[in-house]
Amino acid sequence: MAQVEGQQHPISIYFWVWGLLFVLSAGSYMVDYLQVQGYLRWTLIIIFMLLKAGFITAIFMHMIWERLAMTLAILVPTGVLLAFIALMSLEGDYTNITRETFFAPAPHVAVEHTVSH
Amino acid sequence: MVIAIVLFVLIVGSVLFHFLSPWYLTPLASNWSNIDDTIGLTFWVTGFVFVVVNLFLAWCVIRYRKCDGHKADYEPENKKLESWLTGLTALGVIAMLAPGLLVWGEFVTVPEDASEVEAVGQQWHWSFRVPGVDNKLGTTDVRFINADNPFGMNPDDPDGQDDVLIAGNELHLPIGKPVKLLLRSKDVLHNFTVAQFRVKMDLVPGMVSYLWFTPTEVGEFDILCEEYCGVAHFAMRGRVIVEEEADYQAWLNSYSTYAEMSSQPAGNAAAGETAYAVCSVCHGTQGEGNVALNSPKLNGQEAWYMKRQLEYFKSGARGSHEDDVYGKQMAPMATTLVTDTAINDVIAYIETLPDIPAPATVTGDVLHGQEVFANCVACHGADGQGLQALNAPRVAGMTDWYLVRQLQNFKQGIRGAHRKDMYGHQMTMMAATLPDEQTINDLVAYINTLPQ
Amino acid sequence: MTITLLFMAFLMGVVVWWLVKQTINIKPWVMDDGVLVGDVDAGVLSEPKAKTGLWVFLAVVTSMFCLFISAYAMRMKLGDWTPLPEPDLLWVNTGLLVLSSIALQWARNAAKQDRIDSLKVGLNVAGVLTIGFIVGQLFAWRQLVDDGYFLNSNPANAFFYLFTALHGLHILGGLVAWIRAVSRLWRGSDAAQVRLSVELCAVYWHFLLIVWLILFGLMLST
Amino acid sequence: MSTATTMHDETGHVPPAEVEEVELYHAKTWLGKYVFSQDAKVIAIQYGCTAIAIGMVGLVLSLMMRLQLGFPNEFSFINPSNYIQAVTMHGMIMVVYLLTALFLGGFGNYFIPIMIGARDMVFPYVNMLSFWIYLLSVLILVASFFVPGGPSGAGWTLYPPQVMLEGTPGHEWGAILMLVSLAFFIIGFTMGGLNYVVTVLQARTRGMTLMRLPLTVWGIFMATILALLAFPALLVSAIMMLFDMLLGASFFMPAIVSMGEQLDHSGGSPILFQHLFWFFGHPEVYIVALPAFGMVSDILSVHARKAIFGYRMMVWAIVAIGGLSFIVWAHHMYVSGMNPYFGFFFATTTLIIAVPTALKVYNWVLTLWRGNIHLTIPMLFAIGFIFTFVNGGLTGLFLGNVTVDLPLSDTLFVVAHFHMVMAVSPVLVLYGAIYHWYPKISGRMFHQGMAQFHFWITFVGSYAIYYPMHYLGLMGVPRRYFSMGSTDFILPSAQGLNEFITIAAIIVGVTQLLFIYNLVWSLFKGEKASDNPWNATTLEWQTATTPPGHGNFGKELPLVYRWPYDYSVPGEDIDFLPQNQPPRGAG
Repeated sequence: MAQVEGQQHPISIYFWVWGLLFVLSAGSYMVDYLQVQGYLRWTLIIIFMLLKAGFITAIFMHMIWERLAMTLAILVPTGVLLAFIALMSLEGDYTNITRETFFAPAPHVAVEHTVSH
Repeated sequence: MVIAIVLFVLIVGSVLFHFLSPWYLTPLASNWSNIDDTIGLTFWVTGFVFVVVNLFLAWCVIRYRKCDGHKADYEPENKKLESWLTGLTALGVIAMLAPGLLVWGEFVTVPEDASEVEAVGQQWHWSFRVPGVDNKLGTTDVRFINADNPFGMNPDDPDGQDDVLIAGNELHLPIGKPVKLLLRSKDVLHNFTVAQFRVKMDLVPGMVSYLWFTPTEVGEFDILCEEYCGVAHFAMRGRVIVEEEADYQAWLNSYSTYAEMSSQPAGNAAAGETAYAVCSVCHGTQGEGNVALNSPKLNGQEAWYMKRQLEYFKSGARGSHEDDVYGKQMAPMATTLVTDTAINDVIAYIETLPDIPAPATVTGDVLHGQEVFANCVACHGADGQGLQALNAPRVAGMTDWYLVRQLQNFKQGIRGAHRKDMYGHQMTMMAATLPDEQTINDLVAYINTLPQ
Repeated sequence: MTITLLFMAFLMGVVVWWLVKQTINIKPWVMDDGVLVGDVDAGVLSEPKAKTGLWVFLAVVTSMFCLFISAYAMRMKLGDWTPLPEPDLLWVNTGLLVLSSIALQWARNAAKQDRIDSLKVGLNVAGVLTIGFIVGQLFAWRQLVDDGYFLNSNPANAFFYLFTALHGLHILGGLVAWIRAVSRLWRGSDAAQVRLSVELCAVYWHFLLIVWLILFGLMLST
Repeated sequence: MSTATTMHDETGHVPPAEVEEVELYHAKTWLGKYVFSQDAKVIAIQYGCTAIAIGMVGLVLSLMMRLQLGFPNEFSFINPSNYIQAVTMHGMIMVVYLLTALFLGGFGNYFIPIMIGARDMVFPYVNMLSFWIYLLSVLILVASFFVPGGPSGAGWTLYPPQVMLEGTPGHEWGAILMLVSLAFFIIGFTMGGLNYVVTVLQARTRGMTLMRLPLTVWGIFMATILALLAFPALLVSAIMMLFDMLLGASFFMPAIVSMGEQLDHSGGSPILFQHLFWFFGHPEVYIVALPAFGMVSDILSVHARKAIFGYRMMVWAIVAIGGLSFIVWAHHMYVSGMNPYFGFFFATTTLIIAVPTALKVYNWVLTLWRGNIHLTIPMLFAIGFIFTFVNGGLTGLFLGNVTVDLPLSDTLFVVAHFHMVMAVSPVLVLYGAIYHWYPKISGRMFHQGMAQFHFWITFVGSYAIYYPMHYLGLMGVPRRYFSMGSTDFILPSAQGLNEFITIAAIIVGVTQLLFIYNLVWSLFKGEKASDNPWNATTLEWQTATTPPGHGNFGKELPLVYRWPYDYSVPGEDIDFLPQNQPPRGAG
């Protein structure tokens, strides 16, 4: 890796990415604004979120110019943690299933918290 | 050199210990013989590795110990040897893992014909629920739990009405039938373990876990809690009794269903007053107790506790030990209350009596007593008023000489040793922690200082 | 389950491949004839030490936030989850944080090109915007509490307060580094002397921006 | 070779050998030299002394537990409350405050810079802060002994809900102090850990490639990475637990009835805590084990006068074990009520870890094979470690295999297993390492006779404690029990075995005092040590002075020409070639 001074990337790439980030942010705001619900909402917002995160890490935090070992060192633990998140999600489902099967249904939907906003 | 000999002795000793010592798995009493097989297999594989690696180690120490003129080999690695060792180790691991996973597969898949039974854990007791004729357990919830509904049954659930509620530490099971045990906790984590059944599982508050087995031996088995659950963890005991189908049905029929329990009439104090005439001879007209007659104070004591003790006296669970002189006096008196209604009535009458504080007669080091009492607080409460939820009677303001005697009785196994006295058994373990008579006096002296 | 397993296997594969590539050809005990091996550079990383330190720290923080998210993923499945309405103020705050990140990036470029005035402006603007973000977050809390969304009334609320508080604490920690850089500039350091500090601040700010975007996105979508 | 050359052209930094000594911060005052020191070696000794001091508290607590188990209800100062408090504090102190701190804070600080040929850690000031925060965390922990209600009695795993409920000793203050202390420990450790990682990555001397690092450094390095990534899980669970306890949140607290009353919490999951805890807790095992693996490799190699067998495989195994340790955590939870299908996954990953671990054991034994074994004290401890670790590792195969774990989980078998593998094994290495490096650190030799005695009692005694304990567990004796009372299935003779174990434990425990006495005695009365009494190759033995001064290497940093295991090289007159010795004909 030719270091330090030689590492000047064209400044335009930053502006391009900033532009993209704003577009993506606008996208996720639209999801919220248009009240998209259910899995679609989830999927869209998470995709926007990950894309933004990816761009920032890759460009602004110079990840794509790092050496492979460094990239791996960062991606591998993150990967393990993502798997942890997936497992926890499964665990949450399992716990909830036992609750729904064996416990009496809740008396009423929580009314106390529909305070006007 | 010495180290090699010691290693050799330890290897041989370990192997001999394994085969000769009397301490090993308890005799199996369920269908899980394949768990024992996986353990046996693991012992063979690991035992082999243990002996071979350590013998080689000992031999190396002898063979290659320092001697003049000898120089070590220079061999940074040996790819072929390392690959072989890796391969063989992987084989050994697979040999242990594969059967393990297969058996686990059986464990997570409950057979279709398994009957469901619920075990409920709470600090530091067990209780059980068996589905009634509809073979379905009703739903429950923590928000329904109170003194009248300790199981937290959902009153609106038709499935739960015929559930048989067993408020005691003893579960009976028919032999040869697969059981799916549903595990529910009211407060903290617990664990249902019967060593002879091999399987165990935690009870987790806020969800229901399960395990299954088929009992294959008739007999009585201890249930231990094996997940730490608070200060009396070690005293949380129960019992599984495996018996023939007919005995099991008879046992089951002796318990009431949820519907029957909720429709039970309350005791009649007026009727109880007549019956109490007999009791008043010793316990006094106001239930204030009489030290000369060795009769404790009754007024102010909790109804559920007195009821349980009367039943114990009647059934011989209490007052049948030959050294329990005073208990033996009470036992025949209790039998005069023939029916449950009679007991309820008498208790209802005692509840109407005014709570007269008993005079203090025991003296001791109050400060030391306070320290010791820290271990009692968890059940009897910080002010010693007792807690039905923990099956702990009131101790503050009760007859102090009586407390001393009962603590001694518990400690010596005169009380609480009977197999049917399941709550007393717990108290024997706690009383055993009081080292001597002086400590008991100090403790009771402290209890005397508690607000009445 | 299967997907997780495959994913893990893949990760392990990558790790093993990398290890093999790194180590299998090196025989550290072999010394080349004629080459004075002591002259061979040890292959130490050439980045400034503080930068490597920051990256390692970011890995630690990433691990922490990922674990919080895993707790979030499990807890939200448990049936009593009532999403709380994120106040619109949060969008404004997000904007502030984005802008402060941009300002720092600008300052970083200025420092690289030795433009001291732009550097000062960029750094100051970034700080002001960041403080604005923190204040905005506090107002968002106020607003929620006033509307009756207390921490203990629902796990979604509890997570909201937890996430915002932790993220805010990390920002505050960053501001300490920012203050150091600014005060050095005030005391007359030139651009080259603060270049590293500004660069590290910028990386840290971008990182916290990502963390915030992920947390915010997560809270919006659930 | 490939990394060395490929990386060569990428670097544009000052070669470390030319770093001048003046660059270092030299303390002028006594306080700056010995108390608020920024010298990694002084910090290491501070870490070591604090850890050993708190470790002695842990030891006393364990003897108290053993007294009760061996002679139930004989001692009036032990009751169910303080028994379980002893269990809790013993576990937490030993695992976190003693072993983690001593291996990483103590040995890490001393040996990372000096073994890689650096003058000091890269961030000395942060390093100093790390120690003081650690000390603060220890003090907070100790304070919990003196608050109303005493220290937490929730078991070292601090499982909710019991940790915060009446019925658990120390639920008022003890538990909170414990969590706060842990949070400080983690913050302090993170500061130290950043230092270790960056130092290994960036401060290695010329010629010290990654593949020329002594295994000690590899072990500590990998353990530090594990700790940096795993401790956040403990921090996360501690923070969430404090939210539940103090602010009324319900992350871990479901709706429950405690002491007959419904609590305000609802909907949380105690299992979530367990996952988070063990996501930290399992890597923690390797945080303790990996440095021990590394050090024992070096000790074996030096005292057998033979290159460590399969160095590349050893490095590979350290990294593989480190990686795998993050995906096996739930093997602590087979019977916790979690989704039972997780059992398949975690049993598989757990047993896979056995392969690299077994490989390490083979390589240690094969290092002795055809060696020239000097049966010095450190070597005795290393051999003792192999034996103990083989035993402890093999019993791990029982508990890792989900089916076999069913009857054994939560019994004394577990206690015996993890003490063999996580207490006795690493501690034997610790002793071996302390005896091995004592001459360098103190400049004097330790007393041989006392050390011999200490070894034999510790090694044989520990085995006598824990080997029979497995069989109590097989029979079904549960752990964390104050007393067994009466059961139908536990043989009465088991109590005799318990008494035997207690007596052995007392003997072993008291003998540890002799070790401390030996350390102090030898510091003043011990025979003066030469610079390199074991004829070892690694850089820490090549310093100009013994003990090494601030800056480690005098005027010029050593250049490294070879790997650290050039023992008994064919054709050489002496049986070791230090790492900084140039090849013949080149110097």
